[in-house]
Amino acid sequence: MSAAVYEERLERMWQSRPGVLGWVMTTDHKRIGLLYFWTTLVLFAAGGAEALLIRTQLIQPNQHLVGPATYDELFTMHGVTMIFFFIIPMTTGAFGNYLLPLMIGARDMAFPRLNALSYWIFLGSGLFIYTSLFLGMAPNAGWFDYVPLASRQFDPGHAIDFYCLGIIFNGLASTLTAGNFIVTILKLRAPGMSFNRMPLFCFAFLAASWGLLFALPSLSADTIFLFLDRNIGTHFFDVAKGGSTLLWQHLFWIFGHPEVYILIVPAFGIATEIIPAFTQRRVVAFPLVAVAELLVVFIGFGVWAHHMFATGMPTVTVIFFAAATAAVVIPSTIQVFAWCMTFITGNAQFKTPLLFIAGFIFMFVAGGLTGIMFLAVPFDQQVTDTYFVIAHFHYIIFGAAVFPIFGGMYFWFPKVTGKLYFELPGQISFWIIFLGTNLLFFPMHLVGLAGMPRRNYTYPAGLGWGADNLAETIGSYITTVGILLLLGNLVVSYFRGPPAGADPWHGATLEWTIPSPPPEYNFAVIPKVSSAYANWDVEDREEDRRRLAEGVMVLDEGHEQPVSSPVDGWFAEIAEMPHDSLWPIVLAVALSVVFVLLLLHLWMGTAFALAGVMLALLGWHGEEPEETDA
Amino acid sequence: MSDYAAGVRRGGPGLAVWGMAMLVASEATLFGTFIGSYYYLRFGAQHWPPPGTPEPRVVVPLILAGVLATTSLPMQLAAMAARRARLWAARLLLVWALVVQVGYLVYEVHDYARQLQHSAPQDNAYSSIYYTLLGADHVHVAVGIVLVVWLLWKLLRGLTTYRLGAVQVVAFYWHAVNLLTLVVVGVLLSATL
Amino acid sequence: MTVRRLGIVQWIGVVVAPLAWTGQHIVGYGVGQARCSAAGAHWGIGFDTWQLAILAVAGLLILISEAAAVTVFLATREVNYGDGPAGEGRCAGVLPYSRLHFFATAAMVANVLFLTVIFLDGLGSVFSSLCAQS
Amino acid sequence: MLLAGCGGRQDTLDPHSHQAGDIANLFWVMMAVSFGGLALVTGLLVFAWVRRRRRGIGGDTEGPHPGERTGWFVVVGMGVVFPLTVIVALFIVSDWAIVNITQAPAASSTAMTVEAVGHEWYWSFKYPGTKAVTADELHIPVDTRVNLVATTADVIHSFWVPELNRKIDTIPGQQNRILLYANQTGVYRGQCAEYCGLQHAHMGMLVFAQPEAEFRKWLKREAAPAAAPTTALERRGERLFLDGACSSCHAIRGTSAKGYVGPDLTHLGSRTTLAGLTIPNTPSYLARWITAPQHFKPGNQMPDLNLPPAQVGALVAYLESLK
Repeated sequence: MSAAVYEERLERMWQSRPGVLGWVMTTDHKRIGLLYFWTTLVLFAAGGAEALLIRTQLIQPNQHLVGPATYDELFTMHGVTMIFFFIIPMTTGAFGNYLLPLMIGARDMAFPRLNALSYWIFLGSGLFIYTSLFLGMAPNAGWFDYVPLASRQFDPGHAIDFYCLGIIFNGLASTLTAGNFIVTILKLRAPGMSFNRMPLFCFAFLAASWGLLFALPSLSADTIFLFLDRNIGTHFFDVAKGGSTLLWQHLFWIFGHPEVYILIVPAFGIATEIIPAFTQRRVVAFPLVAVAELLVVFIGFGVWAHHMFATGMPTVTVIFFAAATAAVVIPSTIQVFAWCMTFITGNAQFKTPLLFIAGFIFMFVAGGLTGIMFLAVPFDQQVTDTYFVIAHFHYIIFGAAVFPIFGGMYFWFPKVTGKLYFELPGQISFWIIFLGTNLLFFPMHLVGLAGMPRRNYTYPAGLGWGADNLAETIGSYITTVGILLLLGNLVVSYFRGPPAGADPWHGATLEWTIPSPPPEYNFAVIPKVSSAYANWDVEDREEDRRRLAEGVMVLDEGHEQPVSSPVDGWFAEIAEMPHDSLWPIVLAVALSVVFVLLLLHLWMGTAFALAGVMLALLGWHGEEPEETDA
Repeated sequence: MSDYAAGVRRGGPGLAVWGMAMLVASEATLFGTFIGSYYYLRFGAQHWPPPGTPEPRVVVPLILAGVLATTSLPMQLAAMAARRARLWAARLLLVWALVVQVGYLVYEVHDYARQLQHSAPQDNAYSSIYYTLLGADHVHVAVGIVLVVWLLWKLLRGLTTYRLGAVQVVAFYWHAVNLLTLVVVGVLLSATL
Repeated sequence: MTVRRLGIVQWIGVVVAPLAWTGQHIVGYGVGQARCSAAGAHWGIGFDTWQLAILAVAGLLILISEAAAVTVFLATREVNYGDGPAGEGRCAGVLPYSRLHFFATAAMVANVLFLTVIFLDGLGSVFSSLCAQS
Repeated sequence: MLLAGCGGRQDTLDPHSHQAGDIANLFWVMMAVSFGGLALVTGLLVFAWVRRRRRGIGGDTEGPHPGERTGWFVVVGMGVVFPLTVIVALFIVSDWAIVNITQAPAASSTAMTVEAVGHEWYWSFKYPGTKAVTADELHIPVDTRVNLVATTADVIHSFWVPELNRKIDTIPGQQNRILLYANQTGVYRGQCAEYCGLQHAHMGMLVFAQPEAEFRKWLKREAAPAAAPTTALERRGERLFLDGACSSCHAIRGTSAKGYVGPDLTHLGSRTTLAGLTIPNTPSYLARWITAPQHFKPGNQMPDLNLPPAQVGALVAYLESLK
């Protein structure tokens, strides 16, 4: 038989239902990735609109565009949206889902139906928390939601309950995704892809997934405590009854700081894929970069209390977190210099994606250096809760997390759509965004040092804050223009762009070995891997073609997927992957009902809804892969 | 089908077990956070438990936790029996485990209700964390029982590789829950020291 | 040294140091938290003794870990961290040297970092005035 | 229309104490080093841009990788050894040395104690050992080590006067302390730095550092009960205050007004600002404040009372008489 015949068989085997039902029931990681992409893009727009309102309110002293109540809701929702509903789902949900299986030579995630469930839960939680905005009871105590301000006494009504439940609900989705990624990366790598031959992208997502898996429970516990305090009358955070308000802060930041690395490490992963492609050179010091991506998350678990240096903890305890904060710098410096040296020793071509990565390195170093300053406890205590901190973490989160996301959008656009984007508008969009963000965030350093605190809905004149704030607001408008140009470019390219072919960049990893857009079965033949830059190992790719012609390792008898050993990628067995299913969305709907009823204090109803959840699970596990009794 | 067919190795920790390992890891972290909070509050308190709040009983909970822990044995045996395709053995071992587990839960829930008559989570921070931690553990036991029941129901209709995986996974879950229970009981009893 | 043994040594190099730091970080912070808390003030915790003790233990473990990493690194020096046996199927049978080399290289650098940190906070907590509010 | 600057500034880089000075110097050093680092990395990127596109896409990606060895040296040297050294040095200087200067002062090392209590949304200041209570405007003697105890009446606030020292949060159930020291007479602006609700933005404070004698005089007057009203208008104002809604929230020592929701007004007339530095303390502003507090500070605890202008006038006359 010829290659075409095998491909045609796989096509029939893996094709999903036509039309809407195909999307509702899909378990295809590529379709789920796209669903994530579009959803998070919408939420990004929402968070961006909130940011623009904030900046417009602060354009000059004593403005009253929005009142204090609205302003508090705006900055709370901006934080919650950008962190929980844009960056995490965009990196893990969209990029990770779409690309990870392609990079490790797999045909899907380890748990495809769980993957679909993650998306539908994420969608439910997004709708849940944004309902609060339209009901005029949006969370208003900041994304950090400190007690006692968030306690029932000082914040009656449903705003904070929306926060607690929304966060737990969303955390559920992220936890499932994280577990799914970890198992996928450890077990579904193409035979031969031992740990040292795994693309750096996968190290980054492995690190981020471990981070999510171990960080989120702390936040869940915290929000559970708060929900109980508010609605049952417990006293976890009630000082009068032996509780502690600092307990909230500790639990929140035990999640909250690893969170920061969870946001940027996937971006590192994206960078470590774009750089080799546009320098045509393997990343310098591969093992150090790989371990750095894991280390930054691991050490990130030990720095949480540096968000609490001003709470009057004993110096002897503060020391530990300052030291960890010092340590967490090194993995980043390792990566920065590895990237730079790859730029230099390779032959860099500054096309749009690489421009975004260069910009990312600049922003990341700038933000990282101010981050180092926070290990100096007295200085931290001086500038914490001022705009200096906002400047720092926006350089990190916008500069170091969102820039690579934009770069990645351009980089993988040809793979996903089969079209090339237009280069010149792409480069222009980069320069607009780069200048805009620096104009937006750099003055925040100055105004922070000049003493402007965070979370003020307005500020008096005469303190020397006016000019900086004006510049920031203008910068925010410029940035918006750049982002719109970027999206416009991609939309137009989708319809008018020239065909891209399978491998327009001579990319390094396995996704470039298959057609664009990838077929539903991803790989007609499970690829042979003997380095982390598989697409550059010419003889391996020829071996693949030979195998396909001979039908070796095509696995076309059902949804077949090889499973390999976690460290050395030895071929272990062939797993039968599940087919499309309606149960994920059913289960997600049932869960949404649970959370709505909890919000309304309908405890009996909640019990019934939980029963519904169980029935859904029962139905889910009724779908067994057809096979004979063992 | 080439050297791969030769290399095919069934068994070992399959994907399902790995999945359960992820769940257990995240649940264990959740309990770790609860326990951390317990001691954080404890350090901040002059008297623990506060005056007027009864100390937890020591003997009975310890014995019960020990008894529950023994169910790890039948669960593991059931998994092994299932692997050897001994369907009836697996079913009986699961029933053995189920009886003990249900007995444990019934008593504990009754005891939980009894304690609530003397002190409530609304009393003070100690009671809040005490009842939350204990309740969370009971919920995990209850979920485990549901899983075993579901497993038995599945096994009524024969054994498949899928169901074999299910038995292994549920056994894994129970080992974790048993360990968890021992830890939680130990933490709660540390208040009496 | 046999490949199998090298494999074990490599994991010692990778895993022990991070765990040592984790332990020192949590216990060290916990001791401080306890010693300076309402309840712990009466417990008579010998703060400095505790800190120096855990510092010593952690330091020792990390040195062992580093030694292990160096051993594996030297034993596999001739291979590059990327190549090595194809490792397809069970046929390969041996651990890929490249993997050993990869992890050893990474661990050698990481462990130095952990060693620095534990000395910074271990000694720092001893030098700073006990339970003074920061 | 609203208050400009109000005397003091709150610039972290314009220190007026040993503590703030050390912190500022620390910053300048760190900033210098940081700019060096940023310049280095930017330089490397520019260098890469200068020697870009030597072979172009599809170039030889299989063969040996030129400069791998150099790369390793740079990564280990500039990426590990150098930053580690710098960071260890910074850590020792800031967290072993300077932290001892900025942390809570030893009990014996201070000359006097002041209690700062954060409320939604104003500061009240007490002088233990005297009856003096004031709001939003803290007076301290210059060149004197003052032990400031920061507590809260409700949520978490943060006491922060950047030019004198770093900030300290007010945590429920905690008695946090910092050293307050001014090496020069003058007015220093401060502000609540921890988000505390609707009017977090209008929770400013002023610290007046005065010569010892002047301070003693002020404290003596501040500790005394309110002077009895003299003119008929003031007496009418007092009656309105005591019989009306005012006294249920505000206290005026020496009268029957004992409210504790709002600030103590015993010597309101001696203050330069109102409502957490929102407006200056002039009769006209006070009148407008009493008429429409929600206009200046939406969401604050004081309701719009819609008093007739005549009554407002009387109240203003009385309150401004409380020097």
